[in-house]
Amino acid sequence: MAIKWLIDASYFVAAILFILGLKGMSSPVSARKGIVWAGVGMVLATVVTFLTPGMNNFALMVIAIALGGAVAWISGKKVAMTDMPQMVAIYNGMGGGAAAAIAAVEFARGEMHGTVVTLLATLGALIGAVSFSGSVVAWAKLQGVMKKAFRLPAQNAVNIVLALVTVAVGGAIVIAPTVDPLLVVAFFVLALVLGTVITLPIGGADMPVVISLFNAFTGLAVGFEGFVMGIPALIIAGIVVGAAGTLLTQLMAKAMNRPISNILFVPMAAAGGGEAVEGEQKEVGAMDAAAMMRYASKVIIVPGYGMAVAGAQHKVWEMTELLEEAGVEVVFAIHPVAGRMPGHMNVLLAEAGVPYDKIFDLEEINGDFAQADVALVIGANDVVNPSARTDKSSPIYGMPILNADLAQNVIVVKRGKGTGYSGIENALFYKDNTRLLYGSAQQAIGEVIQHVKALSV
Amino acid sequence: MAIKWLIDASYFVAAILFILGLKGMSSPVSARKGIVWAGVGMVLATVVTFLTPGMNNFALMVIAIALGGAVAWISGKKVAMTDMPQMVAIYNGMGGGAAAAIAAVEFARGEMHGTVVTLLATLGALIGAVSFSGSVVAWAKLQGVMKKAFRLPAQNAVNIVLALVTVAVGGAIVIAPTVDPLLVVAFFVLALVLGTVITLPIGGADMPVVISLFNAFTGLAVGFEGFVMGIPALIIAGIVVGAAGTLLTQLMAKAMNRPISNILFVPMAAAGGGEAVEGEQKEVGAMDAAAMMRYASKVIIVPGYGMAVAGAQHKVWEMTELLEEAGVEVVFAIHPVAGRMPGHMNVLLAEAGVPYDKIFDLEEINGDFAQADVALVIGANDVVNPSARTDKSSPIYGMPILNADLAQNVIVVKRGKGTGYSGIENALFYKDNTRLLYGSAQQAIGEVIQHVKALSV
Amino acid sequence: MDGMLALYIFMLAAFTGYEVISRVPVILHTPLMSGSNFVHGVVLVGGMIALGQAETPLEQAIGFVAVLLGAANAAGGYVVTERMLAMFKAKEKK
Amino acid sequence: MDGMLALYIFMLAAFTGYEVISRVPVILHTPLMSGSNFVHGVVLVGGMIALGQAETPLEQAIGFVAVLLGAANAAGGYVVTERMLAMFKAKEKK
Amino acid sequence: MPLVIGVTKELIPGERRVALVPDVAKKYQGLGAALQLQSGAGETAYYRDEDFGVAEFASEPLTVLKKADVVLQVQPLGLEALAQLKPGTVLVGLQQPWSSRERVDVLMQKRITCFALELLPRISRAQSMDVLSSQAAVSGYECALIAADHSPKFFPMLTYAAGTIRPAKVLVIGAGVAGLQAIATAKRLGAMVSGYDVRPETREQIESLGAKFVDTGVSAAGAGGYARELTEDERRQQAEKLGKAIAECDALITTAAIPGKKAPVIVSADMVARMKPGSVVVDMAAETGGNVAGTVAGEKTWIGEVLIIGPTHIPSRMPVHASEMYAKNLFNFISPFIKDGALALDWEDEVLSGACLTHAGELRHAGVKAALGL
Amino acid sequence: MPLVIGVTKELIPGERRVALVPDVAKKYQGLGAALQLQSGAGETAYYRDEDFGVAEFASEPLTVLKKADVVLQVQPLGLEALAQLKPGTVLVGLQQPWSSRERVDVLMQKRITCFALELLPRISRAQSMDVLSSQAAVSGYECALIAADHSPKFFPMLTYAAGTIRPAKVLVIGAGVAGLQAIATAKRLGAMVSGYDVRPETREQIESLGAKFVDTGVSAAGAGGYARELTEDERRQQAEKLGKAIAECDALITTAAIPGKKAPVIVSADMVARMKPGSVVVDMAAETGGNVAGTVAGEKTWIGEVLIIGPTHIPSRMPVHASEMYAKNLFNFISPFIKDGALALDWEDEVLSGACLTHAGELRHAGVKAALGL
Ligand SMILES: NC(=O)c1ccc[n+]([C@@H]2O[C@H](COP(=O)([O-])OP(=O)(O)OC[C@H]3O[C@@H](n4cnc5c(N)ncnc54)[C@H](OP(=O)(O)O)[C@@H]3O)[C@@H](O)[C@H]2O)c1
Ligand SMILES: NC(=O)c1ccc[n+]([C@@H]2O[C@H](COP(=O)([O-])OP(=O)(O)OC[C@H]3O[C@@H](n4cnc5c(N)ncnc54)[C@H](OP(=O)(O)O)[C@@H]3O)[C@@H](O)[C@H]2O)c1
Ligand SMILES: NC(=O)c1ccc[n+]([C@@H]2O[C@H](COP(=O)([O-])OP(=O)(O)OC[C@H]3O[C@@H](n4cnc5c(N)ncnc54)[C@H](O)[C@@H]3O)[C@@H](O)[C@H]2O)c1
Ligand SMILES: NC(=O)c1ccc[n+]([C@@H]2O[C@H](COP(=O)([O-])OP(=O)(O)OC[C@H]3O[C@@H](n4cnc5c(N)ncnc54)[C@H](O)[C@@H]3O)[C@@H](O)[C@H]2O)c1
Repeated sequence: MAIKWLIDASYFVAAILFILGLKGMSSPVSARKGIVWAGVGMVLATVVTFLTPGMNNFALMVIAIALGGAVAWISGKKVAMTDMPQMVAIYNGMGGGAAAAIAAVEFARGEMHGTVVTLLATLGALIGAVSFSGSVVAWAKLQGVMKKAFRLPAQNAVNIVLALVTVAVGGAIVIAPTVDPLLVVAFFVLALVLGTVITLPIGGADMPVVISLFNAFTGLAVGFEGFVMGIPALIIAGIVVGAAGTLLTQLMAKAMNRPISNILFVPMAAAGGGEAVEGEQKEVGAMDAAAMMRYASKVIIVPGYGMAVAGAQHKVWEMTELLEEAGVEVVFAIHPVAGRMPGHMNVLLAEAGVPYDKIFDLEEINGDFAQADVALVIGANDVVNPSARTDKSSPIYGMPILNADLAQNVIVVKRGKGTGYSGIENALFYKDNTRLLYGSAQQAIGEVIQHVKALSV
Repeated sequence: MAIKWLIDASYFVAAILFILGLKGMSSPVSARKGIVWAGVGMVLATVVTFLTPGMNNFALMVIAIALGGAVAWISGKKVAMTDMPQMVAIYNGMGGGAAAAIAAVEFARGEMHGTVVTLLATLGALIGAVSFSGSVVAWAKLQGVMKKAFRLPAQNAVNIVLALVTVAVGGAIVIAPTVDPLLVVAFFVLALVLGTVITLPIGGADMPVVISLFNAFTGLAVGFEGFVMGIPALIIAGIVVGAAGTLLTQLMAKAMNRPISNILFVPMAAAGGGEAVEGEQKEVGAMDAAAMMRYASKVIIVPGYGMAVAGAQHKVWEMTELLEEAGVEVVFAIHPVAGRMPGHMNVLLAEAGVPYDKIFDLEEINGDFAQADVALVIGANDVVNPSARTDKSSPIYGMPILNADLAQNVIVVKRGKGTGYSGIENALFYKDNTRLLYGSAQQAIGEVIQHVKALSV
Repeated sequence: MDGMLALYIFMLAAFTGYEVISRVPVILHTPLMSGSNFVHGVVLVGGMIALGQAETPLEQAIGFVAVLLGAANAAGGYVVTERMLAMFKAKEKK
Repeated sequence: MDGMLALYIFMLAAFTGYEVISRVPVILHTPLMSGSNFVHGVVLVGGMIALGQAETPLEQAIGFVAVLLGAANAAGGYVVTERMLAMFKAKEKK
Repeated sequence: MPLVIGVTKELIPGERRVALVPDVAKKYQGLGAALQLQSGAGETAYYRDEDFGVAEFASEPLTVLKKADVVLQVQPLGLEALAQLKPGTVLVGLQQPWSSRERVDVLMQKRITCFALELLPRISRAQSMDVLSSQAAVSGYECALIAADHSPKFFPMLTYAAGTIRPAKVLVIGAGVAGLQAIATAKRLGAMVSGYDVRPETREQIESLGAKFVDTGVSAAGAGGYARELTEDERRQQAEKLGKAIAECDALITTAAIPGKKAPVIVSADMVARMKPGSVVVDMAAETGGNVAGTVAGEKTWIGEVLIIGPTHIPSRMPVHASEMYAKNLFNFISPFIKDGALALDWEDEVLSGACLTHAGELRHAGVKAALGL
Repeated sequence: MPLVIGVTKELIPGERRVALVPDVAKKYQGLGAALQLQSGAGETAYYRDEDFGVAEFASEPLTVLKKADVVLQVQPLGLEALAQLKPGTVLVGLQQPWSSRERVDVLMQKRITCFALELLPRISRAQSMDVLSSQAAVSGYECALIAADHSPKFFPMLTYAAGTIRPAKVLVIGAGVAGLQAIATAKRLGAMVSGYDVRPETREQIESLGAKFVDTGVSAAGAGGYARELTEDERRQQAEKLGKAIAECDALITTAAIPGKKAPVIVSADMVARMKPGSVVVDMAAETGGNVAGTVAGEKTWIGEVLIIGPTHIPSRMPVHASEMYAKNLFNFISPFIKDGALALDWEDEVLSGACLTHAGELRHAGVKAALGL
């Protein structure tokens, strides 16, 4: 009894820690604390499970944990930062697989009590298996193991038919009075195929959203299996993740400006070309621009004619003050011919109250860009165009430029695809480390300000 | 079975509606929708309850509902806006009373199963009864029925002893194998006295916090009785309100800058004088200042020397722009001698980019204050001091002043109790419709901006 | 009712209550207090069931009081909240 | 387990999940995805119990897989999340 | 017969202001007063005779003075002009009360009721009548413009295609009404401005305009918003700290005056010598002797490669608005006592009596009495 | 023997700039060039001989001209001065190439390599050498100050104890480099500024400074950033709409020039007559005939009660910075061709060849050739 009580209490505490952990992870300020809390919950839950009365196979258990845990831990430690998304995918797939396997064990034991339980077990198995195979495909694609997007003829129809068949087989399992092993095997195979087929045609750019969706799936599957096994901690953790993951998927899709249905059902049409064209203009949202600067050590702002057109100087200065309060070093780099008259930027920055000791000219600052975490280019174009350095045919060839391109990251605020005074394209905008923040500078910087504030609580 | 199912489903829906309703009510944008949702949930829950199988006393039930509902509805409709807080108190007390009464019925029926249930029932009864009598006292004091704060000698000691005794009696009920009517009656009486005694010494200014606390109490009590009766809708609604109410109580206490323990335990010492002194300086938070202006039609800003000292002109203009985007008419009123030199305000407002057509001088604007919803006085003092009009002994007698005091509401931004150039007190700051927003103007207006933005989603 | 499940429900309901109002502006404190006051007016349902099962006159009397108070809580809470919130009638953006 | 209670738990857990992350900045989307991925690694516990109750070799085999996968989910999820979040080391205000 | 208000063209050369402008003229008429103007009275300030409404015009100033019951003027009337006044005439304007015993004698002798707006009590109510303040605002603005215009350098920072020009450093000494206005104007132009004053409360005021305060550790807070004179010791300390700030600046504007006294010499020849070539000094106190050693009133002098400008009649450089302000101040002072075309002075009024120099043959002002040794 | 760079005091009266400043002198020396200066060359711009570093000084300009391989100047040398140059000397500066056929003849004859910076191609790379732009920036700033200083009114809005003064209305015609700078400066002072130009793209530029654009519906976009001349019809339409804006303003600044031509008369006598008394007009184009009917270059004239100022040698009013900018522009132009103390002109360079007026006895510039009828 005491042990039962200890186990129950531990699961309860673990559930609370999971929730608090997720809550923590939703703000940059407390994110690290969040994962630690969740980790503590996990360890607690795992350890007390060993105490569960009437369990066998401890050796197997320990081996499985050691093996699975160690491999995952090491590969997780080693993987390059840029390969993180596929790692998340594969770990998530494993969770889905685990949920499906649990259902399989229950089916194998034939111990299902009542329709509801069977239904939940089957649902969990379906979702888990789809999430498993889908995640594996996602991983393979991102990792480059699988090179090309792969699309069946009548993809959507195939998807739907396959899904219906799988559900039908699942239904049969639920309805059947006893467990038919053949049916179960067929069901799992179908589910795994379904996950694969759904994921295959999806392009690399949309992958994070899909991974998030599978993540929510796995959560649900875990929750359902929790019901089946009567472990509330699983239910809570699973469902909370399921709900959070669903919201997160929506948010991610929204941030990419693509409805989820689009991603799942018309992947080639809309996003197909994405991977092929090298050097695209990559957009960034105000929130991420804010976060990039808020967590930078040094930001160099390059204002140009666009800042003048937008009359954004006051906002720019307000943002600067906020960043400085947060401990970021911010300075202004004025190009000799920024704007449309000598001193154009000076007039505006003075009007906004930017102190003179924050304003540097080209010669003073050009050496500093390499040390800057972010170069924020606000409505400047020609004066940061690298082709002035190398392209003899360019009308601006030979003009000294601000070396914004040498900064760790470049954020460019402009309204659209407009060119500058000289009317030429700017290679800076297509660089790997450049992100475009679209919008009139006044409004774009206004949004950045809001987010910087939110990050500085 | 179908009926049982219908009832359960309805309760489920009602619980969801309650949560959504509360969520809605926590933002000005959706607040009205929120109460309507919650209302729908309430009607649903009430109506299906009539269908509960095996119930009697329908006539009594209808009479009670009609009577209680009608009286409350009518009095709620009639009460003056300024008397709202005490109405909330009294309705809340009734909820607590109802919870206690339910427990009493259960005790009377002697049908309690198991220690846990009895424990919850007793707890609910205790909390409900305290909330009931406490709320009634709160109502009486706010309504003016009970005129004076009333404090026992060694109040805190009395409170503690009384509380301990009540809990002890409650404990006895829980432990006892059968219900002892005497014990139960004693318990209820003690609980009611406890609520009264706790509330009596609390001053009027602190009442809202205390009411909120009782509100959370009632929620808990309802939640506990829900457990006892096995109605999840009651549990959910009760506990959600309990949690929300607790947080709210904390927030309210924080907004008043008084820890809750202070309010409950040392009411006379710290806050005692509150009610006696007429014409206090009433503080306002940045969020409320923002809401007052955001939902105003016309705001007149009166800048003074303090705005110059704080260098807040840019922030002030930013706020103005935000308010105008939200449809508020905002203008600036410049007093002839605001600041410390002729044109002091002009220089600063020009620097911030305030267009000249928004700037009015005393003669142009003095007639408009009466039509303004809010006069926002930013670091101005002498130039809005009404004693210049009437008090012949005042050093500023005879100087024309801006009639900020005629506005519907006045918000004054200043750092503290500092006087202006002439060194005299300003009666405007003590007026009924004046609220002080403390802080250096730069920072205070900065906060207002944040909140205006939050309100304009 | 299973004690452990009850505890989970309690915990989750508490989280939910806390989270849904965690960012409430000061200006809404009073209306929200009033609104949550209304929500626990659902105690009326408990009162009804208690009264419905009441047998002795004492039980009936107390049950009657419970329903009466619960109904007053619900009805009064609604009206008062509604009136307070009328202040926030969404203004048309010009 | 009581179906109705389960439903309530489901509902509340969903609310809680939704509310706790409702205001997450875009920059945290990936870490949060990874973090929630870690949280459902608790499936490990389910796997352990399933394996603990397994009797036939088939059951044991599947159970073994369940634990293996669950453990990998938990361990990998933690490491990856932790590494991503290391970016947000709280900077000292100067 | 209604009260006759007389206004002449100013008699002193270089004075372009006028004590009455059309807008204000209409207000006097609204109170029932009649106007007696010299034709072309507002000419130098670009106000035309026809805009003054119904008024009688005379071509000779003396005609105006003879007829008027109340005479409004900017600069003090000379002895000759005073001789033309009817006995008992009310005279309102700047009087330089400390400067001439002779004129005071004539005023008493002719029983002129003379109000000297320099004597106006500096209380809140009287601010709208305070010509010193309003004219100081004009002067401060003008002096900043003079400095910018004469400086061989840009005031603002300016990045151009071949380099960057750092902003000029401007130092303003004396942060009264004029000094603050000069600070604000130089700041507007983009200069890096510092300010200095002996009164410690000016630190906050200077900073409220976004300028820096030069701290010397000397305070000379005086009564009624005026500064007191400094001791020799204080001067030394001030000089040392100030010297450094002066040597660094590109333009220096001095506005430190002590009413009724010679302006203190704050900037010594030595300090000027340490200034950079091409620096400009505008000495607003030139008319009362100057704050800078070497200032010549009304002239531009070079000390080495430093240009020292001692402008006089500064508000006259902006006659339209300076006159408008002056005329409104005067109206606010005297109009409360004009009712239905008649003058009824209320000697209980502390502003009126405080500003009175002579009345009914008496010298009324204690300070002036003491200063003139009467 | 190293390249000798010669700089004299400017020979034209009223010109206070100098083509070399100490900072730039050091850079030439860093490239191995020797300096031959007239003593006191920088005097009028407050640069002292001793600051120029190691240089040879001569008291006579002609000595300098005789010795130099490269001569830097601001204003075109007169015929007498040109006569002193060694054949093959490189001459860099403003040359007014269109104005004098005689001088071009002498240049060809003496086989002078003459660079006229007026001819500099207006491409991005050449911006750092563009003296027209840099000097126009100075002029625009100065003209706004002149206008403010001469206006009898406040530029900014000003609320004082007895009332409020509304801000002055300033209109700037011509929104090139100078016009924009004038707009910015007037704006800084608090005036309500509008701008007008025939080139439609200036609307956005004017608005980017917070000023209003006066729309007349006439466009005169020309090649290379210069404006073309307008047709008679366009002028009429422009005149009508502009007239209204002019009548409303308190100060008018005109900066519309067409390089190499007489400035267009944009403001007619009739428009001036409709201006308010006390208005001020600053005609920056005075030197090339003026944009305003009635402008006299170098003088202040009154048309009715409107003051028209036709300033000349405007950049000379700010010699320190104008010289600095000018000298840097020149350095950026010529220094790429100085290596190890020797000059090696690269005629492939489009900027160098584009700015060349004469070389090896030839008139190289097609436009000038055509203009002079050669
Ligand atoms: N300083 C001088 O004296 C002078 C004189 C004449 C010419 N120039 C020339 O002007 C150029 C100056 O370079 P620059 O980098 O300052 O400007 P730029 O090259 O003209 O580029 C301006 C950029 O601002 C963006 N923009 C315009 N309006 C905006 C708004 N409201 N919000 C956000 N972005 C906006 C435009 O892109 P979108 O349209 O996509 O928004 C454009 O890319 C140089 O080529 C220089 O040679 C200078
Ligand atoms: N305009 C002129 O030419 C001129 C010249 C000389 C004198 N005066 C006199 O100056 C006065 C002007 O009146 P006024 O209403 O503008 O100013 P004021 O009466 O001097 O009042 C200034 C107010 O601002 C507050 N304050 C100071 N610093 C602040 C900050 N950083 N943030 C927020 N509030 C701040 C002060 O209260 P806290 O300390 O509590 O913050 C004070 O109440 C008149 O009496 C006038 O006669 C005017
Ligand atoms: N309360 C009112 O009604 C009212 C009205 C007008 C002016 N004032 C105040 O009176 C004060 C004086 O105004 P003002 O413009 O007439 O002053 P002012 O013309 O008398 O003197 C100009 C300034 O020079 C300073 N000064 C004097 N000797 C100095 C020295 N040796 N070194 C440095 N500075 C020196 C003075 O302190 C003063 O600030 C101001 O603060 C003004 O705001 C008040
Ligand atoms: N790309 C480059 O490298 C470069 C370098 C310098 C200047 N520019 C550009 O060249 C343009 C001209 O500059 P500028 O200052 O030398 O011009 P400018 O001195 O030749 O002329 C001044 C202004 O007057 C205007 N104007 C001419 N006739 C007019 C009329 N009848 N009415 C009204 N306005 C009239 C012109 O449009 C011009 O804007 C500017 O836009 C400038 O930015 C470009």
